[in-house]
Amino acid sequence: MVSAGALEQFYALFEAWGIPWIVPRLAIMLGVVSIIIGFISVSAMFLIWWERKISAHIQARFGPMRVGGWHGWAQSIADGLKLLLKEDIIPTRADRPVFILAPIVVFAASLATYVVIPFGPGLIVQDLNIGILYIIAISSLTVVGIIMAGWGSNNKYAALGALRSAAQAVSYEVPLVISLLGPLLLVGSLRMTDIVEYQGGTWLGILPGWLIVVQPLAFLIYFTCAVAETNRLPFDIPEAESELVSGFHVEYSGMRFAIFFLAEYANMFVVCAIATTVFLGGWQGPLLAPWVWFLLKTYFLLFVMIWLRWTLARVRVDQLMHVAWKVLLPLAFVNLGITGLLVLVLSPMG
Amino acid sequence: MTAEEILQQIQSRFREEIRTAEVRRGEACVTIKADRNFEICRFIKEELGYDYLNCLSGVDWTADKEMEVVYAISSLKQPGKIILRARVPQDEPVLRSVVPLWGTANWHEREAFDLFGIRFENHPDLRRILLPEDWIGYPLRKDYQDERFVAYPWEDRKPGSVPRPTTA
Amino acid sequence: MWRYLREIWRGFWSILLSMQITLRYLFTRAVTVQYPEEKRQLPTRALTQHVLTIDLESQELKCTACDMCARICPANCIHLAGEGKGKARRPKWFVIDHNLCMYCNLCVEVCPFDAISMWTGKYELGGFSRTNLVYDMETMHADGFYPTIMTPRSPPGAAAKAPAAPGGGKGGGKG
Amino acid sequence: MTTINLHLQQVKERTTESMEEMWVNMGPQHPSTHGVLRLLLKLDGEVVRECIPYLGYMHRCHEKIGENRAYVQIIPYTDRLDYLASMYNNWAYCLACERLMEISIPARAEYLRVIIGELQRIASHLIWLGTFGLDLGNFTLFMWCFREREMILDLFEAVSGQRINYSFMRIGGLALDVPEGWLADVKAFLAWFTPRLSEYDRLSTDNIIWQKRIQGVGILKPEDAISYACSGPMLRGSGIRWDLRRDDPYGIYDRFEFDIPVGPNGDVWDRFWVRRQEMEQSVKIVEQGLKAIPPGPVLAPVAKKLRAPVGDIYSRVESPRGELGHYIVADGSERPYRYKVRAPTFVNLSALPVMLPGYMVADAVAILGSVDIVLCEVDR
Repeated sequence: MVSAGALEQFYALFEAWGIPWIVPRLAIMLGVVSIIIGFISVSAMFLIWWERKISAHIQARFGPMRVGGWHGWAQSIADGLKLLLKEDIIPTRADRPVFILAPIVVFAASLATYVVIPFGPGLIVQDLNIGILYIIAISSLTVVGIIMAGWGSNNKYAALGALRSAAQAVSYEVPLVISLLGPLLLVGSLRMTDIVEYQGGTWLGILPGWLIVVQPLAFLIYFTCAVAETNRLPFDIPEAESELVSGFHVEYSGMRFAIFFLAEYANMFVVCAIATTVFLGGWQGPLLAPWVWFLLKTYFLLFVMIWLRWTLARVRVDQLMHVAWKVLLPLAFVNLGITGLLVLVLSPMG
Repeated sequence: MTAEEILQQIQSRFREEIRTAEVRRGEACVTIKADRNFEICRFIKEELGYDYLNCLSGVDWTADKEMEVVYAISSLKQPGKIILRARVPQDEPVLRSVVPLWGTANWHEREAFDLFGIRFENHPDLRRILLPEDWIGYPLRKDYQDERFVAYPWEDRKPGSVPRPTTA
Repeated sequence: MWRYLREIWRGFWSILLSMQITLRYLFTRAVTVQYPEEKRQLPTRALTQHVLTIDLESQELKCTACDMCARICPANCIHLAGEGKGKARRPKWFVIDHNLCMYCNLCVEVCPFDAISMWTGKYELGGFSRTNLVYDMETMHADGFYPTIMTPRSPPGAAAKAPAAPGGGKGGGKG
Repeated sequence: MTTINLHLQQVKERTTESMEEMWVNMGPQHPSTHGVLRLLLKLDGEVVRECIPYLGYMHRCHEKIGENRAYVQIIPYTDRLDYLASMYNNWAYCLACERLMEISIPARAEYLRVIIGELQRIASHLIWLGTFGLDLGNFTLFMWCFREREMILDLFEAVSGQRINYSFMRIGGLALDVPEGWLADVKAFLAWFTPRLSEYDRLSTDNIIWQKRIQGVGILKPEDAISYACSGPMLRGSGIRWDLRRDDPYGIYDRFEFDIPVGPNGDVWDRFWVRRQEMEQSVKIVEQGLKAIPPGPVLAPVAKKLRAPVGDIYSRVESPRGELGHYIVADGSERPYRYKVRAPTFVNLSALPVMLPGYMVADAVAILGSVDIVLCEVDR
């Protein structure tokens, strides 16, 4: 978020005062983390409110209308406060350390991914040269937290949910990564800013230079996998309210539940941000500020996710596996193969 | 098969077991002795083809010191209904179960056992079904007594008697 | 192979169709009634709180304490006692325990003198204690005309006020 | 036996031992048991191996209450049996009493009973469709179905003054005639409702996830259906064209033209599709009823104190959930001597342990949903 030169000057200042080198770095880290947490909380609250309103209007009702006056905009804040104040219940026969750690692991995993999201030119915490790889690696940590929650709760429903989640995450990581490989082949870099800048031009002079234009199949596969990764309908079998009574977090209450909730919405934002970066041209767009474009595109994708959730029924476990291994994976491979061939054929000329 | 024909068939086969037999509202109503209820039911199901057990219900005839199990049997293929009653003594209410013939009898018989205390031999799983397992007594018997059960004051109420609620 | 691809396409297309209809609904009007601010208009026949109707001229209760309603009540929630003989017989006290009431309207139907009504439109009966729902003669005393089964429409004569007689049995809002 | 084979067998034994099957308690408080039903499921991973239902959490001994009430007074209690189809329960009970006491009811009352009963069937199927959508994870369908059901409830409220527990039928007819303009309202509702069905189809029937979830799941073979005396859409879903409205007509159903949809396979999809089509058929019946309804009284002159002649009767009607039977034994007094309700969902539910084994937990929810139980009626 701050240019490298300014940071060096900041560190040099502290060094001149004779303060150990760790202190300014910690201060910067803390600052960044609190900004990210602030952003996650605000965006998650907004998303929750937004989801409730959208679902309500899809179902011919109003949704929250009371708290805060205009269309219940403060409902999420009120709910968050309520969850903060609620009693934190830990079942007696739960595995206490695991039970307590689980939400933190889930949240930490989704928190860490925010580091490489390019909100705008320069608006990125750390522009790693392996940005995409980093995100994919970190976001699969979520499932560890979910399994911990399922195991630690000492509840059969939670265990079933956790096992389902593990199976789901393992299966959907594969087509997800392979679908991303197609665009990455075109770009030739794993760095987030490189990916966005690659999409600056136009295709054939009229279409925007977004990768979705040349990689629509990859986008669809990625988006499907992303919905599955975030455990949302139609792939919400780990929580499956009507079967497993909300699965792995059935025993959680109060703040710990809120953290799970927050992490879910934070994860949603991350996967949509990646989709925006890789397929929808990131911050690229005319007139408006880059970060506005980025948020607009991301929120449009989030809207589609919410819209999907309130349209579709839940799939079954075996169907979920079927979709992952027999539909998405072959298609992703086909897409990757065709893209690779084209790159191979066209690159000497271009 | 008309009700008269049904009656004739059953009577010709099980002359000894039948106590009364009549046709009412187009239904064959047969009262039998309880000791061969299973054979009669099997005859009705397999040979007469009435394979649909609508309802199985117990009745407590305290005045006669008897319990009754009423089978309402019909068929999805032919018209005609059979009301089959099997009477057992009240102090020893035991019958053969008809679960081997009709799966539906399972829960109906459990219900009759639960609420009337009629026991069905050969029943695969004769437990209480509606009441808790540790309930004492059979509530639908006419002589059932329970301090929680308040009889409805129908005949004996007089205007102004027993004002239960207090005024606000 | 062809079947496989067609199946995928069918799935994709059916999901798009479903999404199209939910999107259309996103922009339709909500049917919810925001209760404390807006109130639904109840039909005339809505069964609500009991009321003991009065003769509009003499302002006296029509009830003669004949005990018919108390006898028919399946929940046994009506209790009353009368005083006086013959035509002058009137209830001494009259208690309905609304905690038990099943809203079957049998007491109203059985009343030979048209003396009790449930078509009052008073449906906000909540209270903080169960005794709030035990009504005595004072709380049930009608303050004007209330429709009953025998006189379902409007008060005889314009002078009487009709506190709760919303018009016609309309089927409520649509769409 | 070679050493390797012996070893393999040991491994096999050990795995079957250690592959523990897990007993999971589904209910009494579970979002998909539609009330307080407790199912004990033996799970092998995700697959259900065995199912033991436990009932009675809502038991209030309806039959004992009935034995202590006069015939008229039982009517409000019948509402509380199947509270999603109260009108039909009223009708079934009143019809049993009328048959027992040999009362014939006026023509207008007959027509109104059919109109109201079929509207009730639509309402009941709507709520079933909605909650079934909820079981499968589709919340939107639930809300849409509720919206249309609310309109039917509005109609019923205009008639009886109540939204759920109507107590509207009486022995000998109806409590009241319908208010002015009500029949036109019904017509307007039908005009609004028919296009909505195709919207539900878009969201559910045509949707591939919906189809894949319920096709080929929870198969109930016709012989099992008969053995377990299943009725209503459960029986018709198993391919048996049996509907009491046609096969043992009561009221004036023999004057109406309607089809009886059946499903060939006996899976959840067939039960769903049967109910979905029955809504259309009910619309058809209501339309015919609206055309033919005569004016006149709605309540036959009956005695204030009803006494039934000594005898008994098993009377049955086709409620939205199946064969709703009333077995009444009369001893000549004002109260029934014995009063038994043959609840359709009680009987249909008894076939659940046959249908569940071999399917997954997610299917268990769908299968249970397809039985369309109302626990108040199951437990009585």
